[in-house]
Amino acid sequence: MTTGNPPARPGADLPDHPSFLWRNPDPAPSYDVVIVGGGGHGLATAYYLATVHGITNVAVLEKGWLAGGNMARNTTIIRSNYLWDESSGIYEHALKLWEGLEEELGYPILFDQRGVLNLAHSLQDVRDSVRRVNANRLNGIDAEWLDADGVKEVCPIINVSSDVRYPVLGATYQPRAGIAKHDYVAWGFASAADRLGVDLIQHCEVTGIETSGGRVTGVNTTRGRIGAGKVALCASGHSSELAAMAGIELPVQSHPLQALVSELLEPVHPTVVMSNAVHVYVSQAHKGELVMGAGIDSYNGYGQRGSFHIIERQMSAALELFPIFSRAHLLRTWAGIVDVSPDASPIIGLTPVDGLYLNCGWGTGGFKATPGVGDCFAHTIANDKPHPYNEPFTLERFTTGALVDEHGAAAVAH
Amino acid sequence: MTADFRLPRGGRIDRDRPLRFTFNGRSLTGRQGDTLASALLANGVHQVTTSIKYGRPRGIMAAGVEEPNALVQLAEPVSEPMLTATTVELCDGLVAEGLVGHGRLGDEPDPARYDSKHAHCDVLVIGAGPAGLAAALTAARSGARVVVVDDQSAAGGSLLGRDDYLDDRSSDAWVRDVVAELDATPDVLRLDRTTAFGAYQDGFVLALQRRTDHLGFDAPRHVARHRIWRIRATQTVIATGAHERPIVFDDNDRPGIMLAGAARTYLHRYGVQVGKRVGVFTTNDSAYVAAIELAEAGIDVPVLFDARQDVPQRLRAECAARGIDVYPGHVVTGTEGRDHLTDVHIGPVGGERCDTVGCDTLLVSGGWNPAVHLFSQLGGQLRYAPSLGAYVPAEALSSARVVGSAAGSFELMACIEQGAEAGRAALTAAGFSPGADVTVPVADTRPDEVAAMVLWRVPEGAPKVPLGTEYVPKVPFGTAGDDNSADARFVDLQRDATVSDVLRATGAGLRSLEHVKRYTTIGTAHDQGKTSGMVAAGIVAEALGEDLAERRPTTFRPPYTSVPFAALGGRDRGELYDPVRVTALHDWHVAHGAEFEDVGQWKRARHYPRYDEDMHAAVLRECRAAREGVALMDASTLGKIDVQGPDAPALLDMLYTNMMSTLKVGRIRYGVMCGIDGMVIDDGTVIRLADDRFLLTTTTGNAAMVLDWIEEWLQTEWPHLRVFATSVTEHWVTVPLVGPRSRDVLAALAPDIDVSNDAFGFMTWQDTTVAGIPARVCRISFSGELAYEINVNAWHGLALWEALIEAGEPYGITPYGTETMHVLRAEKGYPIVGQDTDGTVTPQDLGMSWAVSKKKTDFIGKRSFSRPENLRPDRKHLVGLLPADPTVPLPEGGQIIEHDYVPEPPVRALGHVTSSYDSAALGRTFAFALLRSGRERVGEKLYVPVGDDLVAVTVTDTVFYDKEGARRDG
Amino acid sequence: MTADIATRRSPLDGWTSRLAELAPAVRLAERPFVSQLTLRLPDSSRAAAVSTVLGVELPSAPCTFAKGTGPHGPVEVCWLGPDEYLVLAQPGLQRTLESALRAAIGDAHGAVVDVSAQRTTLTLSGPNARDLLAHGCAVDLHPSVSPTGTCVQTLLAQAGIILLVREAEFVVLVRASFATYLAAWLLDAGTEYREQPT
Amino acid sequence: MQLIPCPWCGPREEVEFHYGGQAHVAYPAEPAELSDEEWASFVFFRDNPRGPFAERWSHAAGCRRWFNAVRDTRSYELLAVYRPDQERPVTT
Ligand SMILES: Cc1cc2nc3c(=O)[nH]c(=O)nc-3n(C[C@H](O)[C@H](O)[C@H](O)COP(=O)(O)OP(=O)(O)OC[C@H]3O[C@@H](n4cnc5c(N)ncnc54)[C@H](O)[C@@H]3O)c2cc1C
Ligand SMILES: NC(=O)c1ccc[n+]([C@@H]2O[C@H](COP(=O)([O-])OP(=O)(O)OC[C@H]3O[C@@H](n4cnc5c(N)ncnc54)[C@H](O)[C@@H]3O)[C@@H](O)[C@H]2O)c1
Ligand SMILES: Cc1cc2nc3c(=O)[nH]c(=O)nc-3n(C[C@H](O)[C@H](O)[C@H](O)COP(=O)(O)O)c2cc1C
Ligand SMILES: [Zn+2]
Repeated sequence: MTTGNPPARPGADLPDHPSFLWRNPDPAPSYDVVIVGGGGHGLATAYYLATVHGITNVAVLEKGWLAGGNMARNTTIIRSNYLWDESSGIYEHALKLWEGLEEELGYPILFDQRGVLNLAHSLQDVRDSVRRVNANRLNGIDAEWLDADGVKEVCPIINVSSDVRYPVLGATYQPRAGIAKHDYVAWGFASAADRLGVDLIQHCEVTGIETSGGRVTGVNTTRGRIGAGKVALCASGHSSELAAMAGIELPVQSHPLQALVSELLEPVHPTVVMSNAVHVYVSQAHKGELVMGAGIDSYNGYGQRGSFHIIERQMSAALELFPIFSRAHLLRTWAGIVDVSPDASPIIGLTPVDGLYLNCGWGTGGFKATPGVGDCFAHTIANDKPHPYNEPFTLERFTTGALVDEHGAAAVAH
Repeated sequence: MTADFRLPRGGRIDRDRPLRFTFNGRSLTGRQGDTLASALLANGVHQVTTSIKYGRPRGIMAAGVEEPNALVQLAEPVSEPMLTATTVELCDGLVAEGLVGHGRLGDEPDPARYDSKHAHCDVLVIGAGPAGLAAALTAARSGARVVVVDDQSAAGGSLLGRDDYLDDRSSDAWVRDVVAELDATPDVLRLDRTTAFGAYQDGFVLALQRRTDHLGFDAPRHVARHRIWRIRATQTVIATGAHERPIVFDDNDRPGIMLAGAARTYLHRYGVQVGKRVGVFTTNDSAYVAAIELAEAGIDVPVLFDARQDVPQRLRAECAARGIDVYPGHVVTGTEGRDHLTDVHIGPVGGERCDTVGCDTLLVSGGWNPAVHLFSQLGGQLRYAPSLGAYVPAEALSSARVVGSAAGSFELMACIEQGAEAGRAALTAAGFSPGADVTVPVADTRPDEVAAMVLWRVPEGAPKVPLGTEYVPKVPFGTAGDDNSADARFVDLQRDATVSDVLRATGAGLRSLEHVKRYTTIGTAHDQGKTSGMVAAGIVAEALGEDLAERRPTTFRPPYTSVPFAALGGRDRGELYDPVRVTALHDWHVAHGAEFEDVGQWKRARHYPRYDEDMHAAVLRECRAAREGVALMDASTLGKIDVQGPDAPALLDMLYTNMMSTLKVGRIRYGVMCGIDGMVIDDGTVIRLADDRFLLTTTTGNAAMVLDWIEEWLQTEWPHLRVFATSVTEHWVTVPLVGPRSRDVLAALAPDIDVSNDAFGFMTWQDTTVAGIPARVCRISFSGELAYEINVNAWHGLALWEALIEAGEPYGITPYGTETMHVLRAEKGYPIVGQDTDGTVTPQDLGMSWAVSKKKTDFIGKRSFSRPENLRPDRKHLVGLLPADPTVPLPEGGQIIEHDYVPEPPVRALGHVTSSYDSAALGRTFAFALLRSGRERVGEKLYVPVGDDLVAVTVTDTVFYDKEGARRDG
Repeated sequence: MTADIATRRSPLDGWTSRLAELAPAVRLAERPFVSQLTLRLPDSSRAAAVSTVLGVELPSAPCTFAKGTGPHGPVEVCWLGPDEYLVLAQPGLQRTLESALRAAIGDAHGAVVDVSAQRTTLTLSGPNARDLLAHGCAVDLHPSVSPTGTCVQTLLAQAGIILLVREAEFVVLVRASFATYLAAWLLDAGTEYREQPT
Repeated sequence: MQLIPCPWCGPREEVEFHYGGQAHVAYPAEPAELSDEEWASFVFFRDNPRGPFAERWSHAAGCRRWFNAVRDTRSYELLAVYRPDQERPVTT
């Protein structure tokens, strides 16, 4: 072994963070807009309020450390190849923003368009996949259907043998999809928002929402009352609790969703692979760790932890698809709290309370929407009117029945 | 360095069993009982690898799982992408290499077996050091079921790395006795090489047992290499010991710099001297013992620097007697050396002067961090103990207690005493009465004299360059010019993260340790910060001027140490990945060349190709047989539910959209089920067997769901209904006999019934015998042809099938699979739930308003039909499509648009193709689609983009074949 | 009217010798064609009549089975739920027992279903039988926890099973469609216990 | 993996159970009488508290009985299990 040579390993070196990220201000007595929840969505919303709409008297209130919720925990898959027009609209809007985000924020967010494969293992999977590809193409989304050989070409380590329990029959492929570095995305939005004058206030839990005459007037927090012209909820897994503070019931349920990583490995996995039937999804992050997830735990839970049998099952699935992973090691497991809606689509828009805006229900798949929802939600707040992209995602749809049912049709929703 | 560093005697290794191994291409020899690390050190190899970011040489810091540096990759006897040299047991023929941050996955298949096993116990003891052994023995003597796991190759814990005497015997003898008694006690399971890696609620602990790795090439192939133990314990005793903490100073990462306790372990356990000239730097008394013992072994230990002004006088005297100069109030300010330490710079705390001492090894001890990982995973609260500079358990949990050095108690006799006490408490809590006490032996260990000092890093200001000596520029390491590389005060060696990185993070506005972790990546590497986490926390708190008592460490997450994916996958691999469900006729299908499709967990015959037929040809042939002669299929996978009781009709009226209570005994009705949201969830036939008894069929994939659905409503909403539902899916083999000649075949085999249309009408059933087998025959048709569905006890399924084949021979009877079934039903306009529906489709959308009762006041889903969205005139309807070119098949999943060109995106499609086939009967292709306002569009010409082409289609109704239904009666 | 016994096939027909390969550590065998009836009887007024037909009292404790010999020979009655039992009897008795039970229930609230072919039966005994099950069954089968007479419905590997603890053997009832999966799983789990490991 | 105490079979592994969401949500007596809002509330809206939650479970791989449980959704600890015909017990 030679010594002293600087290693030239892909991903060994992560880009440096700026030497200043954000101030740590005390809360002011009031703000034009108070955003509850300092995850990716809250931070992006603050950023777009400030840049696009010039609204800078804004606070983001975060009960813990900034972006320490699902933003710190997600498997970072970004894609826009959703089935329904409504969904592909907002996710594709997000994907377009991702494509320019690094430059816009001046932050190395490591957005990497390495493509996503959604595998099909049964004839019905194939039908559903082809359907989604065709729908996507009409919507201008770069979707392709690949047969097993095509899958192998994109990701040579996938076992496409027909001699396995659930052979890979093909996959949908979106080349423009990919991953980004979650923390860097959050910090990019945070520091940009901070520079624009937004107050990022941590360890400040909202404990009540104050209304008067059907209009929101402020919030109570563990750091005192804060007046607000408008209040925007971006609390992800805690949305039900917050909405209840304003007397609003939500059709979402909070579940644990787990993920895990391996040790750092030399590059083996060039893309992102998701499989519904053989339930696992995998990518290799920039540092080199394999990042994996599976389904949610069945029960409601706010514990940021789940059951290990899900992980064992996910491992069997991963090994079925990637025999080469056999000797890799599980290094760390964790969980987030995801707010799952009945149709697996988000709820974004106005509420029965004037000046109170809602963004929730992203379940297992809201990271990819971060810039898109930030932009649309900021628009909704600034204009008191939904952006066309989030217009279909109202709370009322559960009453009318106009669901955007991504359960019925799409593969895993991450 | 080639010198032999194996001491002439000592160590718990087998000196008579040399093991040859290769490291970084060099052939070396170790001894049975070595780890790769001890064998390397015995050969004088300190440098294992270089670091991930700066390429700095790195050696061996520790002797156990906490090792931050010595990452290796194994090529032989098994390829392993990343392990630490300190945890690899040496075996003959081992081939390893140091690795630089990233492991490499071998691409050869892994032939090893991995399995898992459940174990239940009253008391689980994690860690078989003195504390754990005392706990286990105490519990075992009460008759409780005990499991003891320890991750090392032998019991004894830290005793293996010491030479303590207990009651005038070596500690080995004490351990041997305890182990012998444990092993002789019934219902005690003691597992070596077994790491408890996750602790969960309700006494659930997961442990990884490495069962054959130490056997090297002799590992028997049939023995599972690794086993996951799923342990369920009433009470758990956590006796996991403590990890020694380094101190941060300039150039603290050079090979030759090692934790003091590790050096003791190399000495006593492996008979290895870690260096020829050893300096010591400490903040507590424990490193004195290391210094003394090394000196006693004949190693030159000239100096010991103690950051404390107040040093232990007795220990100092012992040092003096062995020629070790103790420097109170001195710290290490820097080191020299390229691939190995050569010199240590030292100076008084805050002082001006600095000296240099030549050393090839520097032992460091900054105190001890109790291994509270598992306790914290259980949700146990931690408290900062300022005297230790570490977090310790702050509370007792009702079913888990922490003892020994894991609880912050570092004195041997106290550890044993605590262990025994915890064992007693645990067995009592588990409902047992204590047996004979475990006597606490008297240990000859040197007591601590002076409180430890908590020092995260050597304070700034101490000069780095020795005064009075000639300035020797340091050998430049790594990427010169990089800001960070200027700082060589490493906090997390594996991540190459330094004090500057930490301070940069706090300077950037970060206050939370969680943020600092993510900004610097400290604690995220293979060692998960076992040596760096506490130090980082200390430095952050110092930088922010905050009290560690007010802060919490980052979250301890499973696994405690890394666990192979393969071990977690276990035996749920290959064919056993998911159960393969088969029918009683499966072997016949296999023997007759069927191609199968997966439907849920079932294997269903998809078609039966003859000679070199492709599927298309086979299906055309099978379809023709069904339409022109006679054919049969295996429909046994259909779900079957027996529903009995006086309220069965009332229940079915709620479950199905249509009326079932009016069905007459002897008759059959098709029914549709919806969810409460009004969307179709399943369909099937309902047979009325008696006034109070029905048999329901469900689709293959939904059988379990429908039974659960029924039970859920029955038990939770309508417990007053007197009904029972029982699955009989596998009790029956179900064979549809289809085609104009089916009546002839049945007549030949069922002499007891009149098979004429008048006597045995459509949608009726009869019990009889077919081929001598008691059978229930139903006149149901999913193909539009004359057809009988024959049900027999599954034991007789094959006999029935073979009899039908034989009797049908004159008519060219043909077995057909699911593909043909799909074509036949589609020709007749019958949708398949799950293929032509997707969870957003109502019965009305399917054109099945006829199956939705207008009379019933309620049934599941009814209320949802009148929601605004369901009343929209432009809902999607199931329709037929005929491609303009009858030879062109439409792709299932194709989208439908209005224009004969594809407009600029986004294009709102009108719907999509759900099913598409080539029909032998029609002599053309045809399809089903869900189409916006579909029924109003019948006759319209629309387009389906296929690749770059557009296929023109005409919208039709859904029935393509025998619209009058003339064929079903034969 | 009875079908020809010679043409009957059990789900593990053809597995006999493979199953025997685990002996002597584990003696594993299929016991096919056991008569099995699901009995639902929330109404305890007919319990006595039913017991008379079976020659066994219905087990009252959850997760147990009762055994005895009655007019139809040796019978085991398994507790499956608060009002649900599975009756196990010698092969060939399912129809007779079905009518007899029906008659005993009369017009009381209850149900009887012939489920003889729904599940097949495996027996396991020998020194490592409990070990073998512990590889895939989370229920504690230690005699202090699961004594003779225990009957649990649980999972063995990924198959739902009914497990009976008899005097000197375990009985596993598994749905017919899962039988080959479970047999393959057991044989694989038994690899280490074989005399001649494969 | 949790142990869930089935009221009949006793404690069993979580994998034997099927989760059924909020308990004590009765099917409306007369759905036809409900407004769209009321009906939507029955179909889609369930409590989602952080803390004790009365919910339904079915011992799917065991006795197949549904029962109710009060579980703390923060710690996942089961504070009580009870049969469907029993009242929700008082938990602390
Ligand atoms: C394991 C896992 C994997 C995932 N994988 C993917 C993926 O691959 N791709 C993808 O697109 N999505 C994924 N997701 C989903 C994605 O993480 C979320 O949808 C998304 O992060 C939610 O938006 P957010 O970032 O704003 O949420 P969060 O980061 O959770 O932000 C919400 C914030 O609100 C704060 N908060 C809550 N209550 C209060 C209160 N009362 N007062 C103040 N603050 C409060 C929380 O502390 C939290 O920081 C995954 C999620 C998980 C858990
Ligand atoms: N300051 C000091 O001098 C000092 C400091 C620490 C320890 N000690 C000495 O160390 C001994 C402590 O005894 P003890 O019994 O508490 O600890 P121990 O270190 O002797 O034993 C702990 C054992 O648990 C094992 N272990 C740890 N985590 C495990 C896991 N997750 N799964 C399986 N095994 C695991 C370890 O490998 C070790 O064998 C005493 O002799 C004490 O004097 C002294
Ligand atoms: C994409 C991604 C990659 C990660 N990579 C690592 C890693 O290499 N090493 C590590 O220890 N943790 C890694 N983590 C996990 C974090 O350490 C941590 O577990 C996660 O942010 C949740 O926080 P918590 O465990 O503190 O609750 C990763 C997390 C994510 C989302
Ligand atoms: Zn039960």
